Amino acid sequence: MIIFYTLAVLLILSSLMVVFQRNVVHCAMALVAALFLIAILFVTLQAPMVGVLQILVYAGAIMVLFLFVIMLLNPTSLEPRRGLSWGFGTVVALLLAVALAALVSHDEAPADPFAATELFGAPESLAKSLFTDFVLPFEIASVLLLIAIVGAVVLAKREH
Amino acid sequence: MIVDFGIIALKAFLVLFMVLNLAGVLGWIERKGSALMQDRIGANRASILGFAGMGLINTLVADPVKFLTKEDFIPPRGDKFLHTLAPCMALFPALVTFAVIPFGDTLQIGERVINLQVANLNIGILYVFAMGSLGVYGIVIGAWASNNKFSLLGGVRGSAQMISYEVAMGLSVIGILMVYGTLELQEIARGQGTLIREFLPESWRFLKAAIGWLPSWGIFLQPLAFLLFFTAAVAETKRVPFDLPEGESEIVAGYHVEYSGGKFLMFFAGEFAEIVTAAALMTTLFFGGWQVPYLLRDGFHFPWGATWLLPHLAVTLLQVGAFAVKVVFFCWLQILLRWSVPRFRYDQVMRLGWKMLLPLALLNVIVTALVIVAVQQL
Amino acid sequence: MVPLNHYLILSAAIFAIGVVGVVIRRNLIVVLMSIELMLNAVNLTFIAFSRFLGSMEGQVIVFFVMAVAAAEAVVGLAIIISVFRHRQSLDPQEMQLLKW
Amino acid sequence: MVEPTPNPMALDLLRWIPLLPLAACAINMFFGARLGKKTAGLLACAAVGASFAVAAYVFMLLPATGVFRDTLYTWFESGAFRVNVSFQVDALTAVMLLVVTGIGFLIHIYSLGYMDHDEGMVRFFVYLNLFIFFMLLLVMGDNLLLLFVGWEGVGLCSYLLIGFWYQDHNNAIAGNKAFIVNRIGDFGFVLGILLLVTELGRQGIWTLDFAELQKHVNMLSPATVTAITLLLFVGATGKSAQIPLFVWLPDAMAGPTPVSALIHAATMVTAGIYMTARLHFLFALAPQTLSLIAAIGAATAFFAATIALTQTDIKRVLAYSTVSQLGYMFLAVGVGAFGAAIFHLFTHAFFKACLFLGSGSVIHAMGGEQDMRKMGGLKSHMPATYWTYVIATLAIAGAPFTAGFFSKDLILWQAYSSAHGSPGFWLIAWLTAGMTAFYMFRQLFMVFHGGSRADPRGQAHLHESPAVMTVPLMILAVGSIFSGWLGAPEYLWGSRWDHWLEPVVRGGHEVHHGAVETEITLMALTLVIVAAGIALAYVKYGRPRPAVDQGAGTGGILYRISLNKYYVDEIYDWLLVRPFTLISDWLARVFDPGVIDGIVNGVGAGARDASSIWRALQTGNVQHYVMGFLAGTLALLVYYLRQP
Repeated sequence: MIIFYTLAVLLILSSLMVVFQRNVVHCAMALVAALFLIAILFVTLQAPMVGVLQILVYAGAIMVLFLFVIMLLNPTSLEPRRGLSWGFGTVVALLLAVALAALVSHDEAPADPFAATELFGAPESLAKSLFTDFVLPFEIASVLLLIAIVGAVVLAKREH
Repeated sequence: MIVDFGIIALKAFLVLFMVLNLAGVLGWIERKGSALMQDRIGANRASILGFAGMGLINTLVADPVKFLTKEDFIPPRGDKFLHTLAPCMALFPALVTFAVIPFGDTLQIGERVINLQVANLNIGILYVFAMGSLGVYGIVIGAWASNNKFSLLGGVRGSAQMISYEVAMGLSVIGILMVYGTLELQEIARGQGTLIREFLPESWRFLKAAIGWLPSWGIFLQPLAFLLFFTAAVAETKRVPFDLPEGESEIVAGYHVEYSGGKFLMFFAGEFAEIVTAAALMTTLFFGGWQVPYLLRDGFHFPWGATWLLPHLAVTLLQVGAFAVKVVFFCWLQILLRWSVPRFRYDQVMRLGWKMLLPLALLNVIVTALVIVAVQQL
Repeated sequence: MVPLNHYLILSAAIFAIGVVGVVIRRNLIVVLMSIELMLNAVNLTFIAFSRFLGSMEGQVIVFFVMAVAAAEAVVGLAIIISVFRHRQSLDPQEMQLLKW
Repeated sequence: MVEPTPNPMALDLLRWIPLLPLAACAINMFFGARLGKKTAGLLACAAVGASFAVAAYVFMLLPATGVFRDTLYTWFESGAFRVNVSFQVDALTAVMLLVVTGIGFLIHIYSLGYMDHDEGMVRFFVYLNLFIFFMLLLVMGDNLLLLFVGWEGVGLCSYLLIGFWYQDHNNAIAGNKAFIVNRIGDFGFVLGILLLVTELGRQGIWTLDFAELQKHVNMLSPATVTAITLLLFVGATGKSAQIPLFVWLPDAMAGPTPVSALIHAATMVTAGIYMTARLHFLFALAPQTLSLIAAIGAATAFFAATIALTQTDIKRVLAYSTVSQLGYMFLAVGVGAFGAAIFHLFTHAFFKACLFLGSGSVIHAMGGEQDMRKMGGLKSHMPATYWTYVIATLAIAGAPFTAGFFSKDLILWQAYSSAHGSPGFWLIAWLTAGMTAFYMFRQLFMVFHGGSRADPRGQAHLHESPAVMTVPLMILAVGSIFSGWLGAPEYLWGSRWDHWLEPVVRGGHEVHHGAVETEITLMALTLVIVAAGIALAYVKYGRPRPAVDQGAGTGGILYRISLNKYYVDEIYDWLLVRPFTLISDWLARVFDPGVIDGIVNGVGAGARDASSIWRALQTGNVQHYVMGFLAGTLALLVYYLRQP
């Protein structure tokens, strides 16, 4: 209960920082924080596996990649002041938030969680469904990652 | 309820205490050991009433005091907040990792069974890696926040290197997970309590006779994995021969050029804490954790049939002691390494990580899978 | 216990914030990060649903989303690097050659 | 009027006859360079020899009134219309097979020697094998479409081989000329085929198989048949170098001499004859066409002969004589004597091939010199070539008991006696025979007799060709004597020939034989004029004298006209080529840029201008697009929210 709401507040704060910090590295760190919080939320939702994966993949790999790129390019000049678009963008986004919230939250949504067993969210069950029902998507995902790697190498390689 | 929390808190405190002190002692070992190897005297100046204690005073008293009393310098154009945050982020992961490392089997007091492990997560090893992956931030942020080209270079190097070796590290452990069939470190440690013959099918008589008597430790079941893991772990600690991020001779002191005083101490401690973590992981995954060969719950059962029963408490103490000894041994090994080998070149580091460790780790996984299938078939 | 709706509203809010970032920021890297934020908001909904409806599928989907997000981030960053090499800038507003 | 042809017997052997050369061609094409000239050449020869052996074997097996068929697979099938890739061999095809593979084999061997010094030897043999394959396809195909494929294929190979020495621009030009002229003919041919198919289809018969056609041909109205046959004959004039499309053949002599022998004397140019004979049942129904064919044949024969009188290029003389002999054959076809036509084709293949190869041998010895005025006195230097040449010359001139004698007399007799024949035709043919004798012996004397007129270095170079070249010559020489004896007239031991071809060209014209004494008289007359021609040639060229060519009515207007081939090329140039080029030039410079491009660009410009307003929407700024995206999403959300 309390955990959730504190997490929620922190989460929203950090996300706002991601968007409104002007310093790229600060944005990145805020995002790391947000991801970490989300991971904790996952754990509270009986998805420890996914939570840890979240940290491992996002915080551990993707965000480090971001930081790496930031440092590699090291954009000296701070980004220019936002154009006209930002007021409009914010308004539209707020509308979107309201609309989404209104849409997703209806009354017959279950208030109480499903009575979860011990195995629910455990690595075994996740692995089971991954390698039985979702084996094809799994393989496709692996191929996708391979393609991404190759593409990244080709793109970022300095042409001599 | 209260008691449980108390116990957990006690365990946590114990572990932290041990680790930090060990880190401190390691600092001493490092300095005096290097002096020994290089035929120097080493730290011996500081003394209390003429008592230098072979430099113990120097490293355990004088150095901390010096660090803590020095000026905490923050570069003017730097980023104050991140500059302060970085050292914590460097130290934090190394410490929290210990939460899941079992330093002993269950201890039974009365009818209360205490699992000698701070937190028993069913995804233990993944947790370890997750935390380890956070270790990068300390470097990267620190490097960036100090607004210094050398530290920036160090940060870039560090991030690239650590990401690269995390991959190899993770893959090298997969074999272990397949063999013991679990992610929980405690379970892995227990799995190493039996003998290899338990893992071999009936029909492989000769093999059973030859090596069946060995304890079923990871090192025997996954030798290649150990080599890979060891290399990757040393690389993760960013120490010689993988100290590219610091590389004194190339980029002054790398990512912590601009650090002094307490923050530098934290980096320093973090590095040693990482050593301890690595050692503990090697112990747990490949050297039976707290297991003592042939020592079961109720005493020794030797393969040739002899038995020597012991009381529960003695067994537990033996096991915890064994764990400690192993950890210290691996710490010493890493420090020894530091003074024995020169630094790699950067491209060599990358080639080693991506073109040797990674393929070998994959190969190890495949071979392990095949063997396991074969064994199950028989 | 927290009702499902709260999780959904939370993720909606985060999603919207991410959208704002995508729309208004003039730094490609931040834009990419905002996209990651949106993805995570969606992940949150998935996990919440899987918890409340008691089916593992939600977590599986999140797994795949992560894979896709990783791929997307890698390629995106690679593109950013190569773009930055040619024109020392990360401002999407300056990259408008792709038009009539 | 036509009994159904006997049911064909299946014989899988047939497919190997064409496939062997094709295989050799493929191998040489891909690995020839590695195999080396010698190996490649031997391989090619071996392939053709093998298919000759198979053909001979099939010939042995073939009963008097039998047809072998070998169906490989169905080429395509649409509705009732179905075309197989299948080969058939009947008497007619058998003859052609023997000619193509047999003489082809000899010429291959000859080429081994002739092309020895040429670095393009492998390429040469690739083309040659390919040609053999297509030619066999042409004669063995059991339906008109397969025949047409072969027809086009040989055209292609002829083009490739005429331009074989493409480094010389003139050769390339000659190749183009041959190809284009043939295209004109083939156009008519295609139209003929299409007309045939559609007309029969109108009757509900969708087929191109010769057997089927023969069954149903009488469904067609005479007018249609006439049209079809005329169109087909256009094709024949192209391929077989008849008026008006004969102009390409003399230029085709630009190719290597073996090619001239094989393609432009023995086999390809006779495709037209073969086609008419194959479709005799069709032509037989169109008397007007037949008479036209006869007229054109006779005209060509005479006309070409007159040109040949004065040519000085050794190969051109032979080329024109080929045209003239083909004219003979068409004359025979025209008077409905298909058998005679094929017979002459058969014999002509021998002696004309022999002549060409002989001339090739001469050119070889003269080091590439083709002008007869620079030759002479080769008799002593190259006896083998000389004697074979003499025999072949006698044969083509129609000396008694040589092949040419029998076949030519048969044609003359038919021209006179058959229902379609007339004394007029006979007279023309008779004169032509005389001229043939004259120009052939003129050539013989100019080349081999008298003193040598070559420059000293050339004389030093003179030598008899190697055995690999002379042996085929001898074989062909033997052939050019005895091949004719198959078709001796009734008053001698009688003709195997007609009986042999009877079942095939039955339904062609029943040749009603006139009185034997008439026949003999005509034969005697022919001999007389032939002798006269020879004598004249001897008088003019036989006796050794320094510069020969200035003789022969120098400066006579007729002489010059003949020498310049009646200026046909120039006339065509003025009438057809120039206007054509002018028009296309105008199209290229004015019409295409102005109109065509105008339209295309106009469309583009119109689209561009029309889009000028909306283009503004595409700012190229990703974030604007995201904005629009967002608005759309929002609209959708609102829409769903409004749903109850």
